[in-house]
Amino acid sequence: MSEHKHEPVPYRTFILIWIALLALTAITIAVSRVHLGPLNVWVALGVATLKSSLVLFFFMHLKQETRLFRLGLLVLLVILAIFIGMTFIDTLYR
Amino acid sequence: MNPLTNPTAQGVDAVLIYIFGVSLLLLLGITVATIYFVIKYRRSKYPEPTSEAHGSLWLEAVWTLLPTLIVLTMFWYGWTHYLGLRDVPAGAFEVKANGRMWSWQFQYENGRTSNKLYVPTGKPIKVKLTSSDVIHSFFMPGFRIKRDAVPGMESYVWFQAPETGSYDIFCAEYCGTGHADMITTAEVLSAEDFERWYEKSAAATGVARGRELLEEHGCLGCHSFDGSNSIAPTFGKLKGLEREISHEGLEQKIIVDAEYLRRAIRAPGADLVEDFPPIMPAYGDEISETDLDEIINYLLEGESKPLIDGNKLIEENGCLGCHSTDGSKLIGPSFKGLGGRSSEVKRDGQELKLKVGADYLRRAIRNPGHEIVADYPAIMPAYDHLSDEEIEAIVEELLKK
Amino acid sequence: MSIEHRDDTGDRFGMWLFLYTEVILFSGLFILYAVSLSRFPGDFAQGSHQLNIYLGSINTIVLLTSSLTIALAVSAIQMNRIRQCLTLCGVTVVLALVFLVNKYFEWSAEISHGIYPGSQHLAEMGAGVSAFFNLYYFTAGLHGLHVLIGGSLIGVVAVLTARGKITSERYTLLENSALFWHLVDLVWIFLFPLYYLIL
Amino acid sequence: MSESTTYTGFWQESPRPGILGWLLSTDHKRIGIMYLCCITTMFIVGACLGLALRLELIAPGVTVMTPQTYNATFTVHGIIMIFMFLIPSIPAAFGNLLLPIQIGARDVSFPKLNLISWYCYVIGAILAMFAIFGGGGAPDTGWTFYVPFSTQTSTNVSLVAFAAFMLGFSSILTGINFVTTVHRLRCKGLTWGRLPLFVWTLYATAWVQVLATPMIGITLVLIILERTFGAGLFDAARGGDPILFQHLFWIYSHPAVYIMILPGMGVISEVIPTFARKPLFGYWAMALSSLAIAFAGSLVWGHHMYASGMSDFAILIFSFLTFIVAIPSAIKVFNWVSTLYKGSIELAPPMLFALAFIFNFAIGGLGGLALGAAASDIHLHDTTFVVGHFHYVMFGGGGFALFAALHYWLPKFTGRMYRHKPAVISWALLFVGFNITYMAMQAVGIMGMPRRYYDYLPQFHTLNLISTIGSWILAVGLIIMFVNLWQGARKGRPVGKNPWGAATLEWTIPSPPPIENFGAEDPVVTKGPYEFKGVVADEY
Ligand code: HEA
Ligand code: HEA
Ligand code: HEC
Ligand code: CUA
Ligand SMILES: [Cu+2]
Repeated sequence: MSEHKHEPVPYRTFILIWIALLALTAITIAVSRVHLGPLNVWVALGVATLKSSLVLFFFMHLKQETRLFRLGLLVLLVILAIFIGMTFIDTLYR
Repeated sequence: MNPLTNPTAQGVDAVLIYIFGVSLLLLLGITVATIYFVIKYRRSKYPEPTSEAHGSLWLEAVWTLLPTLIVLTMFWYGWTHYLGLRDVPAGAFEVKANGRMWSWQFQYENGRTSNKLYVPTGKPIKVKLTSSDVIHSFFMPGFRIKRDAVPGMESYVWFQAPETGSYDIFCAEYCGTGHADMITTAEVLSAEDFERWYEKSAAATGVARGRELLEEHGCLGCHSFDGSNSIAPTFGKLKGLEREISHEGLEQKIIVDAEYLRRAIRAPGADLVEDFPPIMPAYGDEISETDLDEIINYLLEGESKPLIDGNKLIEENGCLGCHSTDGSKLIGPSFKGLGGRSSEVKRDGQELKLKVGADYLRRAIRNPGHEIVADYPAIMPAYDHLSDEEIEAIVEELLKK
Repeated sequence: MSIEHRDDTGDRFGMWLFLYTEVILFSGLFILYAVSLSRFPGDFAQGSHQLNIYLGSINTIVLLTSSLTIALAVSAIQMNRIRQCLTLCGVTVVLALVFLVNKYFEWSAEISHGIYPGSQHLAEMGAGVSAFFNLYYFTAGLHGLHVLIGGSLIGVVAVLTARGKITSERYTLLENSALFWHLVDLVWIFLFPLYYLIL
Repeated sequence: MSESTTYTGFWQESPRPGILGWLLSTDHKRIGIMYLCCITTMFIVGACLGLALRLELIAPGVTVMTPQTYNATFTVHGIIMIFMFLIPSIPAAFGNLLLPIQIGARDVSFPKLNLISWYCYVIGAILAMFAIFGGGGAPDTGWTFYVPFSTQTSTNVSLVAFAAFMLGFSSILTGINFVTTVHRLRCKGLTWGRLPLFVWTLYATAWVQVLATPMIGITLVLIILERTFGAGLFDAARGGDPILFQHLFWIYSHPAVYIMILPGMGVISEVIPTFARKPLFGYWAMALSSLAIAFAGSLVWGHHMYASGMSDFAILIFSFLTFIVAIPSAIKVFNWVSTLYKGSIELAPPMLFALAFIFNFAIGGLGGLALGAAASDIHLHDTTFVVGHFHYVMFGGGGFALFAALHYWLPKFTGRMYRHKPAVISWALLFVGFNITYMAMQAVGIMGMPRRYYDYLPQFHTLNLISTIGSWILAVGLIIMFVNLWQGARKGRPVGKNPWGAATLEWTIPSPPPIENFGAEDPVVTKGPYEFKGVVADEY
């Protein structure tokens, strides 16, 4: 049971991440004004994924945690993909 | 069960037999091995184990691969035969089946509707399924087909009956109180019989139009004529009845009349009969104005002759195959002069003489084995699938003969 | 009891597991959303037009900022800057309230237009639009509930910090509440484009 | 042994005296015992309802209850048996009792959360009882809550859905606790390769609890919202889709069946080596197949929907994956049987139940194959064959595993041994009664009798009658078993540390275990869980 203590993250890093998040928000709003058809949704989701990884890895300290935490997240994402994907196997081909 | 010479049942049965067969072998193998080991290596004989094996890669590989192969064959076999259930042969005869609480209504291409599914032999039949309230499921065990009828969606099943006969249709998706009573039959007729039935106009069936409409629209799934109020108020003696209803939450008393009945059918939510749940669907376009008048008229006035045609039932149920109406002795006693006749019967091994009356006839149809008429074999089937009303109608006719 | 066991990593791991369950909880609604979107793309765009993009964007900024402040609060406690930590927690709670007030105005405006689950107006706008707004209300409602819970949690943690129960030696509770708050933010990061920006 | 007759371990040692010492206890053993009591109560209630169902089906037509009562009865029977009995049974009761001890820990990672989880369970159970017996109409939707029926019926569906939500929450908290505990609190020397199989299966189960249960949570919440607001989430006319509800429901409820069976498989994997005195055959295959079942189990939910109107392509995929899940189960069965080979086998009561488990589970699981194949499922779906299938796996599997666990570990936790002869008699009655009841049920299902029918056509009568008679034999067996266990726990002969000669950690500490399990010194593990060399059984 090894104790794993985090170094405090400097304020500066967090503020930079915050600025990046705001910038991405601006981008996603701007892109949504351009008509790209179904691509709009994918762009929006892509940006959202980018934003959420910033939050996960920095704000939520995932970067500092052990491998176990990242493995857990991976399991979650795989399961999530299965749940959504396999539902579409039905609805798309009905 | 019915003889299985129809294509859908043959396909499904092949899969069932394959899977059950392989399963039985596997089960047998496992059970025999277990029992053998348990007896052979019992502790009284072997106080210590004679092996310390932790495993064997080779064996593990075998019993990973073996089941994999077995299940893959099962999967493939099951899937290909499933496709057979989905591919409707060309030129199929189409019927619509609408499920609702708690009856099926079948609609044919010429507009004819019925509660039983009438189809010709030898022709593929495509049944298109819809539902007007909750999910039901159209299940014909004799043909191994089943499919849900989902509100807002259309699906289908197909089957083909090589022989005439009557086949059960169940509702297999739970749909409320009357789920188990959502049973009907598919009547497979010869091509000529079917043609005759198909062309016959609805009026010629001998049943009042109003009554027929009530059946077709499934009203009798919830309402009865016999005074029982289990799910919905009974239709017995509606005319002039005083009703406590709640109208927009307010309770009031009204007298049942045509105006009220019209509202109760078109907009059942507006006036709710006390103590009943608000589950009755609103009937809009599917009942035309004229039909509605027929229904209301029937509900208020009823009809003078028996609701059900006893003679027709006697014919339909094959009674005349064994009984004559002209006094001649066939397999069973003749119907002629039945009412008031006295008859020698054997009950519980004891012989007695009794007078034929309604009570006796009811027993004789429901439970023929109970009393056997002297000199006749105990072969009459029990007609316990007939409803009370039907039995009554038959008895009434028999007593007249 | 006798020997106290302490396992901060374990506590954090437990919290992450809990967050996974939250993600799955929301994913149920996202599945419904995704299927409906693929079925009625046009109607969804039409529904999305009727949402107020300004209020939505403001709320996005509010939540992102609150995520920053609570992250900073964790750094502050690690560096034993209790006062700063308390201020940052306070700001986070205030931002949570701002979010909710904002949402309140947004919803009242929509409801006054006759748009709410089961309304007559919705039914007239057609199946796809109905589906859009039903999902919008239920998803945003569930998210709002989480904002409420997260905000309260941070309030409680701030009180504990002020009382000296949470220190630079022992701050897992603050860290875990912060994790919960970030999850609330994460959900919104997806919710916002999916409901406000589909055009 | 004279001290051990008065020694009572965690039953007496407690920071708080009396009933509060239980209700506020964070000791995993006390919580486990509290779970066990609740679960047994729920089982008895549910079982009596099951008996009533069989009584109604003794003959066609209405026999002992009205159609509406029948519908409510099977709904309540299913809800109780699944959410209140089988899902928490082995994980929450025996998992709590044993998991920390088997990994050499003092308690679970979050003892307080553990107690909260128990309270969630109790609140959920009380709410459910209230919804069922508190007037207003017991729910009549079936345990599957299919829309649109469940949003239309006027019975207490919302309340029971909320109750199930609470029960799900309880299950989630237990899952979080167990995953963390297994990762963080294993004692020195207890590597992953030395974990008892029971721990492995609990670990796999806990992941399923964490990742699948929230889905039923949101599904139930949607039913409640739909019933309150009437928004039309699943109404086709308003953009909804009733089949989508079935997806959400089964996304949880199929993995849930593995929550029910995996820990049971773990129990069997403990019992069989002990009574064969031989290491479990294929340890890693057994451990990994548990994880494989847990993972693959989340891929196959669509096999409940072949007849629902789902796309044919989805049926192809789901049917294929369903067969894939059967493989790890098959591996387990083969490994259990080969553990017996060249062992030294003692047919003690736990072993008898374990062997019965293998037989019943094999029948149930092989029946599952007939359901997994698309063509045959079309015929068998929603017939009593399905009912037979899941009683075979849930009762014949999960239930019998629980009975094995009771006979195996109760002496550990009560410090007393039940009588063996009545135990064997009850086992025989249960085994025979069980197979009569459900074999007949499966047969009548193959003939085509739909499930959830209070009434049936005459051709189904004989088999239903046989099934009902079987259920009475079953009832007698159950009563004998419970009475025997109860008497054993109260006044049976005291047992020592290790009556069965087993090799896992719980058998190295006194019976019943003391409050912090291992005293001042944490244990150090130096060998695998099934190395019986040098382990001596205490006399009992
Ligand atoms: C403990 C619970 C449990 C378990 C473990 C299982 C296990 C399995 N189940 Fe079952 N199932 C239920 C509980 C369970 N089920 C419930 C509750 C329902 C109904 C819900 C409802 O509608 O109310 C249901 C319904 C159900 C259906 C839907 C039926 C329908 O409604 O149409 C299907 C279809 O595929 C299915 C399949 C399977 C399969 C393939 C397995 C497999 O995991 C089985 C694997 C096991 C074996 C294969 C046997 C052991 C191995 C051998 C003997 C070795 C030899 C084997 C091979 C060579 C393969 N189950
Ligand atoms: C763990 C799960 C579990 C268990 C153990 C059981 C146990 C039993 N079930 Fe259960 N059953 C389900 C889970 C379970 N069931 C589920 C999920 C459904 C589906 C519901 C739905 O469709 O929605 C179902 C449905 C179901 C049906 C189908 C209803 C229908 O579709 O029409 C039937 C019918 O016979 C039935 C019967 C029984 C019987 C006879 C038992 C017997 O094994 C019970 C044996 C017990 C006894 C006979 C009583 C013994 C008495 C005591 C222990 C009292 C002792 C008391 C003292 C000493 C004080 N069950
Ligand atoms: C799903 C069940 C169901 C079906 C199908 C159904 N009804 Fe009803 N019906 C009810 C219930 C429940 C009530 C009592 C509550 C109410 O007034 O709405 C009722 C009430 C009525 C009443 C008022 C009776 C009285 O005693 O005041 C009439 C008339 C009626 N139904 C006619 C019909 C007709 C005609 C049909 C078919 C075209 C039909 N119903 C189909 C359930 C049903
Ligand atoms: Cu209709 Cu069941
Ligand atoms: Cu399943």
